[in-house]
Amino acid sequence: MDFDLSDTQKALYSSVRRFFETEAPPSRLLKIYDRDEGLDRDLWRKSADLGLAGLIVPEEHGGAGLELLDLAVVTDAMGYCAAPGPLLGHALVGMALSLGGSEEQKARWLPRLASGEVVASLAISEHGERWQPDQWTAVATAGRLTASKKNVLFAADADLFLVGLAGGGLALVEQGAPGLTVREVDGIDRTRRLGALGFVDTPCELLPEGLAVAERIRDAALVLLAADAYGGAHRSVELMTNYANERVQFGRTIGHFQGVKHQIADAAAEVEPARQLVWYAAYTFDHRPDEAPRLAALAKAHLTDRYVNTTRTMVLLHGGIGYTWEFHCQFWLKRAMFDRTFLGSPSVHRERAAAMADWQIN
Amino acid sequence: MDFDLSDTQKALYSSVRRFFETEAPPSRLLKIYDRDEGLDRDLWRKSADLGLAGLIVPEEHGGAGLELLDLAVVTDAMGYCAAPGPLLGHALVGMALSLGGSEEQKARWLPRLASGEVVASLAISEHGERWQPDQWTAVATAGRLTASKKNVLFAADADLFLVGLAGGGLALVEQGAPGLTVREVDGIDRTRRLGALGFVDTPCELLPEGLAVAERIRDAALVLLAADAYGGAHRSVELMTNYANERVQFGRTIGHFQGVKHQIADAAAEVEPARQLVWYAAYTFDHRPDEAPRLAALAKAHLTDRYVNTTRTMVLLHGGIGYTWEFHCQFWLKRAMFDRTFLGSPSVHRERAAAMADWQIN
Amino acid sequence: MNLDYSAEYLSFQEEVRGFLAREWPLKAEEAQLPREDQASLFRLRATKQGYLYRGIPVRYGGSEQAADPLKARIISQEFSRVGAPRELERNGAGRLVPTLLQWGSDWQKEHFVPPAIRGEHIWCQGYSEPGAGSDLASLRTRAELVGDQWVINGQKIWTTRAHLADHMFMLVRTEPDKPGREGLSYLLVPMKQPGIEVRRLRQVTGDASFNEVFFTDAKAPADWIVGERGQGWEVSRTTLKFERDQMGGPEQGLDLFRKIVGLAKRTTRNGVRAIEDPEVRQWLVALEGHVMSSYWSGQYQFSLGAKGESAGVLDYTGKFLTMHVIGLEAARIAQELIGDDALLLAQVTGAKAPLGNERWVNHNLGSLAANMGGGTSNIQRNIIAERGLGLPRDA
Amino acid sequence: MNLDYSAEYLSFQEEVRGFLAREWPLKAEEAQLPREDQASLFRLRATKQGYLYRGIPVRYGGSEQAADPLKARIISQEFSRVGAPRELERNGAGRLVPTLLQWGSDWQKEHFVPPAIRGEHIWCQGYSEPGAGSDLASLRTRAELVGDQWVINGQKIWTTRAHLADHMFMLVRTEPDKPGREGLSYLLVPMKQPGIEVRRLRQVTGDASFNEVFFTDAKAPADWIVGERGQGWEVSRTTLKFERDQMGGPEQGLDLFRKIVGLAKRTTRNGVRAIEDPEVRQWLVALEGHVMSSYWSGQYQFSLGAKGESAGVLDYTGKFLTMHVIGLEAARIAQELIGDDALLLAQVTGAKAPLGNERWVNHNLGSLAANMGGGTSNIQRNIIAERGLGLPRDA
Repeated sequence: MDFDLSDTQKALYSSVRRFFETEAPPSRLLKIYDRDEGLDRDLWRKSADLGLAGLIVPEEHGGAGLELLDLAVVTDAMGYCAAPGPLLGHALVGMALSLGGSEEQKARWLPRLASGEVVASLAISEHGERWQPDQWTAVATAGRLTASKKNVLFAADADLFLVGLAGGGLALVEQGAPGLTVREVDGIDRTRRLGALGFVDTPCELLPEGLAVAERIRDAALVLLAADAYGGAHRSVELMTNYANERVQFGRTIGHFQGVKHQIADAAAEVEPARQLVWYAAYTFDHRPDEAPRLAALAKAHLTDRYVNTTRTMVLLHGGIGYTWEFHCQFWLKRAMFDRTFLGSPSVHRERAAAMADWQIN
Repeated sequence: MDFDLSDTQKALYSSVRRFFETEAPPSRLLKIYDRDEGLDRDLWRKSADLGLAGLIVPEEHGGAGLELLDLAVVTDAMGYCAAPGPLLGHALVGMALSLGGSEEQKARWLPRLASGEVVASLAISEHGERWQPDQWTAVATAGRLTASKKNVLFAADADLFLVGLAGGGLALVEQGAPGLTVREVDGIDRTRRLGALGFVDTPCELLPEGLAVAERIRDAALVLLAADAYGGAHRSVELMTNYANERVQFGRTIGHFQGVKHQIADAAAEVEPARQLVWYAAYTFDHRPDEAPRLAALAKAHLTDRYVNTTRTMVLLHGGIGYTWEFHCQFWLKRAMFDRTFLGSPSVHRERAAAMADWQIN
Repeated sequence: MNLDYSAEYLSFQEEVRGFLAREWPLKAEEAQLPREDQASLFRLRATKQGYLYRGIPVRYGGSEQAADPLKARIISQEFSRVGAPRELERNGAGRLVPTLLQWGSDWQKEHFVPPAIRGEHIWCQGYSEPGAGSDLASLRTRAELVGDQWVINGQKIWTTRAHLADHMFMLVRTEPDKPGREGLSYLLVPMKQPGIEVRRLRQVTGDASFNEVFFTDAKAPADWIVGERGQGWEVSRTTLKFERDQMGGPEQGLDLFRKIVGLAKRTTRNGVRAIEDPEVRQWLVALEGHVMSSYWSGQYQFSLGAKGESAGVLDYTGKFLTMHVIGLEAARIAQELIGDDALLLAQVTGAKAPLGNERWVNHNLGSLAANMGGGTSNIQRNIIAERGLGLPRDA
Repeated sequence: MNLDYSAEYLSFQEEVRGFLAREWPLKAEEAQLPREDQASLFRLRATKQGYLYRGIPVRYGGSEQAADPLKARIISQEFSRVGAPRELERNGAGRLVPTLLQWGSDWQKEHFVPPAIRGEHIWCQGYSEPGAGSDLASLRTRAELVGDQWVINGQKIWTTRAHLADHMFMLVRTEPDKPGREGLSYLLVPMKQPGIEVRRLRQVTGDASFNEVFFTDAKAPADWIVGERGQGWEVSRTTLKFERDQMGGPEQGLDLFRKIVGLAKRTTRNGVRAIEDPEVRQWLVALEGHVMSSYWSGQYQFSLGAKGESAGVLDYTGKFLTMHVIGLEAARIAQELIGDDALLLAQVTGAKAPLGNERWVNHNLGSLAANMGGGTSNIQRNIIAERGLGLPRDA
């Protein structure tokens, strides 16, 4: 009985954080925000070399065979750095293949996903706020798909899409497949580019396992968004604290003013204990599957709300400089807005958590 | 075009405030809180001598014939003082008689209400949160009433009750009538005592006018609760400010600490501008009846929420002393809880305001 | 209390309506002029009629009318109702002109007021500096009188429209041996000169309406100082007051509220129109409570102002309520309502203003910017507490 | 990360369960004893078994077990599961005893620890004074050593259970020539003496658990000082730390949340069970987010504590989250749910504890009292900012 990260997990957190602090510091993020570069393939390759692309792919398929908690720890570190890249969708496609792919599909795709050679992405969102498996309407008939999906991460750069179908089915479509069109959109968080996909009679390949896998993927995604949100909110508390210790107004650092101090303390009190909610949500995903869907919903709702609040306080506390494009605040501010909205807003997941609560039953 | 109180109204406010500051200072309120004295008839008589009991009773029946705005100004001043007494219910019964009584009923009751000789009270609330006219269920058959009502102000002391009936009808019942039983309850705000009434085959006398009058009475009551709430919230901001200017901690008055300062500033910014919302709600009651029901609901919801927030901040800011029975904070803290709950909580009235909004229609 | 106009004002209202019916929009070939020229032409006529620039003497281009807040209000409402151009509210006409009328020399008034109210000169305001956001007493940009010229060195920041402006009014340190505020003077400076470099600052929306302005031996004539040397702080308070009055007015809250209601009618939540959702209705009416409080307390302040009375603490709470309570809560509600359109970034510059729900993303970001124009929310809280309630100043 | 117990601890858990099955509740005629006597008897047996007072030497009445947080946790959980009496947590056993074990003389330990943990002595804590709520450095109650006795004059306030207590541990000023904290000593004082007068202070709930205590030439033996003269501040920190640990624990939030959910099941809103109301569901799950964060970060702190590691800022945020975020929000929700029962005042003293919804009125009032026990929320915020995050101390 030990509710703490293992030494390996702590080391993983540190190395990932160091990696992105070095490879994608704010100056680099600003370049990404300024120029529409799409996927940074060099950074992606380096992070794949670090093992991130295959972290939860089974070892027999070339991955590290780790658990969601490990990936959540990595995501926490990446949230801290507002790290750019397609890892969220990529890892989830790998998980879906591991859990629900045929042996042939696994053998064909997983090693290339684990090595980062192939970049994968999830195509699940549909028009009208339809994010959840039971809301998907896309239908594949005789291996052909005619549908449209939106909010697809790195749609223009991914090599492989996992598409959500009516009833929770999942199908693989390769980039460049006949009838597939990609339209990029200008998203709020340029470290995680978005696009829309149109499929017209496009060949696709079904995964043998459907709804159960789709729901696992959804829950994993929610936990990871919560982990990213914690990492970013934690960083925002740090950035506020540092700024309050540096910025001088009226003859002393603004950290001397109780107004400032209390705003930061309120943020820290809300944010810091929530990290363990993320851990527990990941732990249930790995070890207590009955509790996992509810905890995932709760964590996503709670953490992304905290993240938005904290980044807004951060900008307010910085004054003018915090509102400029050039200053680093915007990377976390906008990432928070992304995390909050992507895959459904807090109120959606709160109502889901309520519906799954044991107080619902008795 | 002048959105300000008249000089007469300002003088009325000052004199009422001075009256209760003198006659019912906190030391007197504490005595009322400590001993179950019921109605303070001496204070009631004095306030009736001041003209308060008949303020909105028509002049031909011995009153001052003023408008709801004037009564709201008086109530504002009384809220400031957390003034004890039955004026709220009393004035509304007078209004109901003026608007909906037969000539005989008016001639019989109004002069005695205006002089304060008879104390009147409203008996409208029923079990199960039924406050609103369209929710009342009591039925009178052939001049006889069998029903029960709760949350009746000064139930044990009033001489005359106006009882709400199914469909919005209104009936007069005299204290001591056959089959009428009174049970006092220990309410949160001892300046406004509460009781429950039971009627078994009790003689009653219907007012000729029903629902329309009942709705006017409800709207007037909501505006007056809002006015009381403003008065009390305004006082609370003053009490906090005074305390912050007196209390010394760590070598200076706590008003020097930004944390304290900002809490008071936030409260003032929410509370002070809301006084004009009360005025406008009263003005519509008097001059723009189409707008009145919605404004009354909006004002009651908004002001009583502000009042509760402000008094809670006040207690927190005072620390231990603010939480004692002997200190004056509790009079406003509990009055706020009363104003918020009596006649329906803010969420009830917000939904009513939404249902009456023009955005509802188009 | 009376919310109706008296006969005198009803007849004035009729007069204004008649004028507008005749004069706006422009007729015939005048209607073919560029939009800005039409506005200028109309403003000239409305000024001649005594409807605009009423507080400004005729010799400086105004209409020199007796102060009458009710008339001013009627004009404002009627002009607004038909979309007719009103007084320019930018830095020049809105901020510099009142300052000059109070503090300027006759020459300065003659020279600067008329082109400012006609919109021919564009002015920017040089107050904030990188090291001194809310703390003007610590400004460091300095000016030295060399012969008949001020020589200016230093840097300003958050300067709106500096990239377009012909002139700047600024606070500079001219008395280095005097402490804090006492060393400041209020200077007018021509922007188009070699010693001034303007760098645009982009905001988080991607839009760029702010600038940094660098001064390297920039010049201004000796008599372009407003007020005395060392009196700059005092002079600048006039401008700051006007600035505060311009921001966060009560109508602003009402406008915003109507837009949010409109949004709730167009969007869906839990499978129904958002405006039918019980939670959204609670939010909207709770917000409306603040909006109506702000609006009617604004009307009250107006009535007091018309009588020359002060509204006490309300003079300090209005803007805070509008920008920091109403503005932030409206932003929160809007963000809830627009669903996954919140993932989009709206490009706002000029004519590319977005028409879809993503404009609310910009509103959401913009609600944060409320900080910059008139000091951060914490400074506002200090002002309410200190000036409004009489709590002690920070040590 | 592993939330299961290892074999060793599973077997310890079995052992504890076996003990409890045999020993609680008491059997036969022992079950006829007064409730307090049953608890004392059981505590003695559980201490003998090594389950209670594990950190206290046998000679002072403890069970002197090796520190093992996991075992302590298992004991706590199992005892709690069957409602068996646990260690006394009041001022004596919970606060004074750890302080004496660290700072007391042998004589003091022998004399005061055993009766405190048996509950035979009732202790109260004399820290706060009317002029010094959160600011202990400004305490003014003084003690002077006259012969072999301390002579105490002054006043304490907010003293819980002073009207019942046999003794007080208190901070007094013994070194008038030293500034602030350096002049304080930590003194033990017998309460039943002519020089001490206790006046009860009622709370807004009508209940009276606080007191004012007046000292007029009150006496305490010279060797009832704990630590050295002038060391009182340092000694008191031990007690304060225990006090902080006792308040606002993570289970407290979980308990409260379950009660609120229970309330939402029993009450009605908009014509349906409150728990079916969409808005109530949002509030509950939003609250649960904080509750679960508090609970699991508490488990994490526990795990770190077991390894002797610090949890950084979490050591300071826990109580604030429980009392000032969760406590206040729960109070707000409850007030919404109980409808017009909010008009009632609940009388809470002793056995008259109310059973109806009006008890939530007292909870609502009580959520405000969270201030007093461990410093106001603003002081908590300072502690988080200064100790947890390294922001500067107030000037």
